[in-house]
Amino acid sequence: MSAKNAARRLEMYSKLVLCRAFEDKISELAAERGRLPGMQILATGQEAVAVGVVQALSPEDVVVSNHRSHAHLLARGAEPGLLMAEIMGKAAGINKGKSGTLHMAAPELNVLMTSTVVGAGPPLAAGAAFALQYAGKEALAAVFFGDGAAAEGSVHEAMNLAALWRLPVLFICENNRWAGAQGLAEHCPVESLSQRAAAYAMIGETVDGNDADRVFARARTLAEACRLGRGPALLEARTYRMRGHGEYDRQHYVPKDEIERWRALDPVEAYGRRLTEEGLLSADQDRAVRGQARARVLEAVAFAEQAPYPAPNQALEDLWA
Amino acid sequence: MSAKNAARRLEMYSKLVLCRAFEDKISELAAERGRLPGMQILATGQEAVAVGVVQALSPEDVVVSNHRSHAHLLARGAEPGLLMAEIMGKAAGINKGKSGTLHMAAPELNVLMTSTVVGAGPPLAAGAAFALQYAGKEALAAVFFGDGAAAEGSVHEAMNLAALWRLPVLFICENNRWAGAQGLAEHCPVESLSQRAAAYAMIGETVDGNDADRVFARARTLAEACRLGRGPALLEARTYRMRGHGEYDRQHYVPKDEIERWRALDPVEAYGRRLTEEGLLSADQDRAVRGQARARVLEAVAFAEQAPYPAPNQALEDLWA
Amino acid sequence: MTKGTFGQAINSALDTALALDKRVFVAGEGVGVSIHADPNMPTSGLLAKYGPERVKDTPVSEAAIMGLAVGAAAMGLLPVVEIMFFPFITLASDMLVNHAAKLRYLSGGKTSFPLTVRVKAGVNFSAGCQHSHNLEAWLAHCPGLKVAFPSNPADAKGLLLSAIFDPNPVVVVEEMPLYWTTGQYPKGDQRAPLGRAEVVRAGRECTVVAYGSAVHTALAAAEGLAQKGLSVEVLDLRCLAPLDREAVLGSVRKTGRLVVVHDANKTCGLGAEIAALAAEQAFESLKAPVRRVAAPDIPVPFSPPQERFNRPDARAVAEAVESLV
Amino acid sequence: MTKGTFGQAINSALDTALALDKRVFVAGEGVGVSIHADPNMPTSGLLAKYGPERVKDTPVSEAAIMGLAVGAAAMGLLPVVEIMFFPFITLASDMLVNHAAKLRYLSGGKTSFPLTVRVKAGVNFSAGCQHSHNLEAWLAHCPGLKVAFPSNPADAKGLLLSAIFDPNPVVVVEEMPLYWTTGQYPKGDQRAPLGRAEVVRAGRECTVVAYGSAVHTALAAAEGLAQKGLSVEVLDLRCLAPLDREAVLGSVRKTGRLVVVHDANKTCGLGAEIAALAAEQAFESLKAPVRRVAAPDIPVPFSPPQERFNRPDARAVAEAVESLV
Ligand SMILES: Cc1ncc(C[n+]2csc(CCOP(=O)(O)OP(=O)(O)O)c2C)c(N)n1
Ligand SMILES: Cc1ncc(C[n+]2csc(CCOP(=O)(O)OP(=O)(O)O)c2C)c(N)n1
Ligand SMILES: [Mg+2]
Ligand SMILES: [Mg+2]
Repeated sequence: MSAKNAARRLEMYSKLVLCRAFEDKISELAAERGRLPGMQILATGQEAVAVGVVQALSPEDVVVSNHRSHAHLLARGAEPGLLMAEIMGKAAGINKGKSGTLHMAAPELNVLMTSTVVGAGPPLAAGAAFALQYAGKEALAAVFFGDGAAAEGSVHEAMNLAALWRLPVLFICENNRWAGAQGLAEHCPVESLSQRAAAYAMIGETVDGNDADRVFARARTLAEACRLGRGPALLEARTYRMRGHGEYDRQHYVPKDEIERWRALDPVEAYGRRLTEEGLLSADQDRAVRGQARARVLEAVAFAEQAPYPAPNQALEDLWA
Repeated sequence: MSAKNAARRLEMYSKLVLCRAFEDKISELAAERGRLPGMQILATGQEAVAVGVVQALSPEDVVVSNHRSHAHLLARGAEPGLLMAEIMGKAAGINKGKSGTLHMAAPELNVLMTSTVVGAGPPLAAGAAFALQYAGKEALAAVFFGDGAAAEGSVHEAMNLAALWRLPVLFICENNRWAGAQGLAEHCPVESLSQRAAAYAMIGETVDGNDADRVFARARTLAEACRLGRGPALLEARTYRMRGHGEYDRQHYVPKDEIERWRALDPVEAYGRRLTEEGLLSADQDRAVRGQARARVLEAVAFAEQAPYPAPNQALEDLWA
Repeated sequence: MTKGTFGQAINSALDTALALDKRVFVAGEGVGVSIHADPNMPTSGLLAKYGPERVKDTPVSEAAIMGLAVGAAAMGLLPVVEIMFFPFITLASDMLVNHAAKLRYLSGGKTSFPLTVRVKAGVNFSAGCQHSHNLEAWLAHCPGLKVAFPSNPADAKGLLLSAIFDPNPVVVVEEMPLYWTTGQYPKGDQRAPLGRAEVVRAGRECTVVAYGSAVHTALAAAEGLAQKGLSVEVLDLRCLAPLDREAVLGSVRKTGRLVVVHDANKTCGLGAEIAALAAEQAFESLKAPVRRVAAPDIPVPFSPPQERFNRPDARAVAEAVESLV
Repeated sequence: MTKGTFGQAINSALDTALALDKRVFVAGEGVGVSIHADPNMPTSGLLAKYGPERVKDTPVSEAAIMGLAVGAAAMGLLPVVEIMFFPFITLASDMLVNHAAKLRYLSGGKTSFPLTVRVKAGVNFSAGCQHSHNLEAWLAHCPGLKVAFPSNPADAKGLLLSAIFDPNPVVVVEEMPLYWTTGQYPKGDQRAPLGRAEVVRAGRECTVVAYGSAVHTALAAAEGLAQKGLSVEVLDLRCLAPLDREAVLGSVRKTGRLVVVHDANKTCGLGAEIAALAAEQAFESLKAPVRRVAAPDIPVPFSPPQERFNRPDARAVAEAVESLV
């Protein structure tokens, strides 16, 4: 294990912890009526997919996100304060309060866009990848979508086009085993979504999405192939939606033991334990990492809460370029 | 070879010959300006798919057709005169001149509907199959679509849903190697479309679509499985579009030798030769079959040409039930 | 009559139809098992009562959901499918517009498509423009589709029942924020006619035409104006297609003034049709310009003060009326 | 200026843009290799000249074609994609309406989407309603989209060039039957402004507003009425969004009468918006009711006499004008 690797893995751990702390805070605020507008949809439990994949990307690579975007954005380095302000609909938000929690775009970080229309990301990413290919860049477009999204026609069209044109798209299916209140077996006729890749003569793999190291390793290999012009690839990451579909969801339809089973596989805790066991993370360091994350999140909330709302009639702005 | 089988195969031959004669006449009429309105899209060269599949269906089975519908309809027993009148936009047409050549429906023959929106047939067929399943009928919905259509999102959504719910749908992909002026390799990343079936854990097979006997045999087997509740199946029939996309298409983009190669594989001629070689079809019988087909077509044209147009303001009718 | 919420009224319509006719089935994303454990959600309890054969949770596949409805309707069933949020109807729009609405016509009247689409809508639940986008004018522009847009629990039930048993494709728009509003609705199979508007407040000096939750905006405005001595008539369209042109024209001919209110964008919205109708066929009666009170031509904003800014309120309606008298 | 067909004018615009700016690429079904060996088809010859990197034949995947445009535009390219027939825009409408039109707004102005969609349209080429269905009112109803609708070769070229280099999503509607009509169009990079209507015939007694091929219907009617001594002004909108409201209002205030003509269905068509505009903002000038001359509310019929019946002709326009004076 090189020092560089160790540093990278500690960075991944910090990101995992930050993502979790950020969304735990949202969950807390959402429970208090009136503190957050709209629906809060969190990636709690899926952080290792976001962090592992994003860590495998280069700065030129482009990310397209979906309704569970906070972890993707934070992993890419977005400022928690700007996200929190956005979630609250404040003018200081990363998109001036125009996007809210569901559609945040950070083109300055090459998080090109977020769509909350399920299945819309893949064709958008194919378009972005086409632009990279057109410009002759060695870079790719990585797009996150869910197991539920895999049923959308747009995902098929995008994979088909990307395979045909050998576009550098890394399709990441975050298979969290639920689409709303429908379990995988109730909404999908196949157990593994990576087997869809063969339908397009595309590389497809399944990885343990709760293991940040493995996600990183597989994403890096597939991303490299994409960048070298081998065409698109599909990475299915098996993970779990630990907090229900949205914060109003009481998960009455989820078997209790399923929740328990996956809690034991918590990707943030697991990664901390692994680094600790490997001697890379001391108890003090761990406390520091967690403390820093908490502090950044509190700062973000303080920043966001004091920030003003945009003027009502600024709603008329930003439509036309 | 039982007598019943022989009779069935002679019937298939008659149908093949009728389909060809019917469309050859359309092609002839289309070349004379003003005799036919609109675009004429023919199934010339693909008749063995239509005839083989339809022969494998029971009367309760439902057919959903696409823009190359004439052969499907004739194979199902539609009256040539009603089709020709429809193609000419006459009131006596099978749909009162409302459909024209592109959207003919013959629910009385369980050709439930035809859509010329490429890729629209499969979800419609899934709906029809659901109704059959809902009613507990041992029947299926058979839907024809092209290799080009396989790129549409709707086809993916339909296959996925049909597989998930085990709907009795027989998906027939008429792979004629062209989608408009785009050859298979230019519009599709895979050589065989039946391999898409695996993406839905569905049965998938490829058959020589120019061999009416083989198409019949495979369609019968798959149809039986569908009817028995084994879920949907995908049959890819490899065939060839002998006359270009539509009658205005001069096929300037098609390699000459490709056309020659496939002309030698003409499914109507091949079937006639086979039956002759097997001693099932004498030269006299063959002449009779062809003569009858020609006569029926001439009759159809005469009927259609003398038939009046619908009144202009009858355009206001038939929208609402 | 029963007292209950708008959501319960829809639920009662679905329950009634399912009980009444075996041809009825319900399908959509989460119509059976839902993330919402709330009896005010329209499909609540139906799965338990009618089972998974008739209450079908689908994959996230809007085109296939609509194709299911069209294909099953052609076979004689009475499908009731749900589109989870109005903007997602785009994904089903080929099936709805090019198939449900046209295939009967193309068949020369041989086939019919007695399907119902429930669309969840609304512009005021802080989700932003990919969840909030009222597109009823699209649907009303397409021959072959009927469009109901209830404003109260009784109509939510009655119009939906009519839709389900109508032999044509009908889209029923449900504004979700109304689900928790209460009112009376009839027991059993009591249908409200499709294509009949209703005067929900009689008045003499100005007609305000509205539908859906904008009816409440209009009523609030009328109430306020009454205090100032202005007599305003409020017409609830209830159905956008068929449009009750006679009711609109009758009221405008009586009052001589017209204001139209809706939450959808102004340009090419349904208000344009109503205004055009008056300008064409009640011109001689008009004493003042027509006014449209609608959302400005922007996507529905997310930020709470901007979302409020976007939505026409009673004050805007009152101002429009006052500008005419 | 060059003399040529409408189709050649579009071709010239595409050629000019491709030559001028490497960011421009063209994509769609058969835009490279086409079944039509006809120089009047707009993309004719482009593949040979610019190669398969910039002239992209796509699979039959309208959502992916539009996604390609949106994603590539976000990255700074200037995509020009084609939708083969207007009704198929339904299949791309999520990408167009929920993405192209909204993502800039959602980003708070950070990203822009300089894409162009060419839609092939028209209601009079004997293909029936799954190929013929003019849905421009849908697009004009969606904030964030511009919509151009040329009536002549010069505008076909000039508006398309403006569309390509406009930093916003623009849909350009091309009526295919116009492809073979001839006229003058400018050489090189000469753009026509988006959002500016044009008086194509000046007159005093009635304004006829039209766009696309309906402009020719309107002109024919005006010509006929001139023989009867009636002076009709014809306004070619050229762009439906942004709509040149001032031009419409200016003309109506001058003539005091308004007829709107379009090939799309009447109810909730663009004519409703124009009529509403006049009823709202030029009411005092109106001397007579407004009239809309449009297709009846049916799908476009196939049978030739019925297809002709469906389409507003010069006689219908003339009758409408005469009914007002
Ligand atoms: C086109 C569309 N249909 C429906 C929805 C409503 N919806 C939001 S999330 C979701 C479930 C998606 O499941 P999956 O893709 O597995 O993502 P997950 O929520 O599990 O991360 C649905 C149906 C939507 N946003 N977009
Ligand atoms: C949704 C849609 N897009 C485009 C078209 C135009 N179009 C008609 S046929 C065709 C090619 C279809 O190819 P394929 O599915 O292989 O059928 P084939 O014509 O070869 O029988 C296209 C693109 C259409 N009718 N519908
Ligand atoms: Mg999921
Ligand atoms: Mg083909």
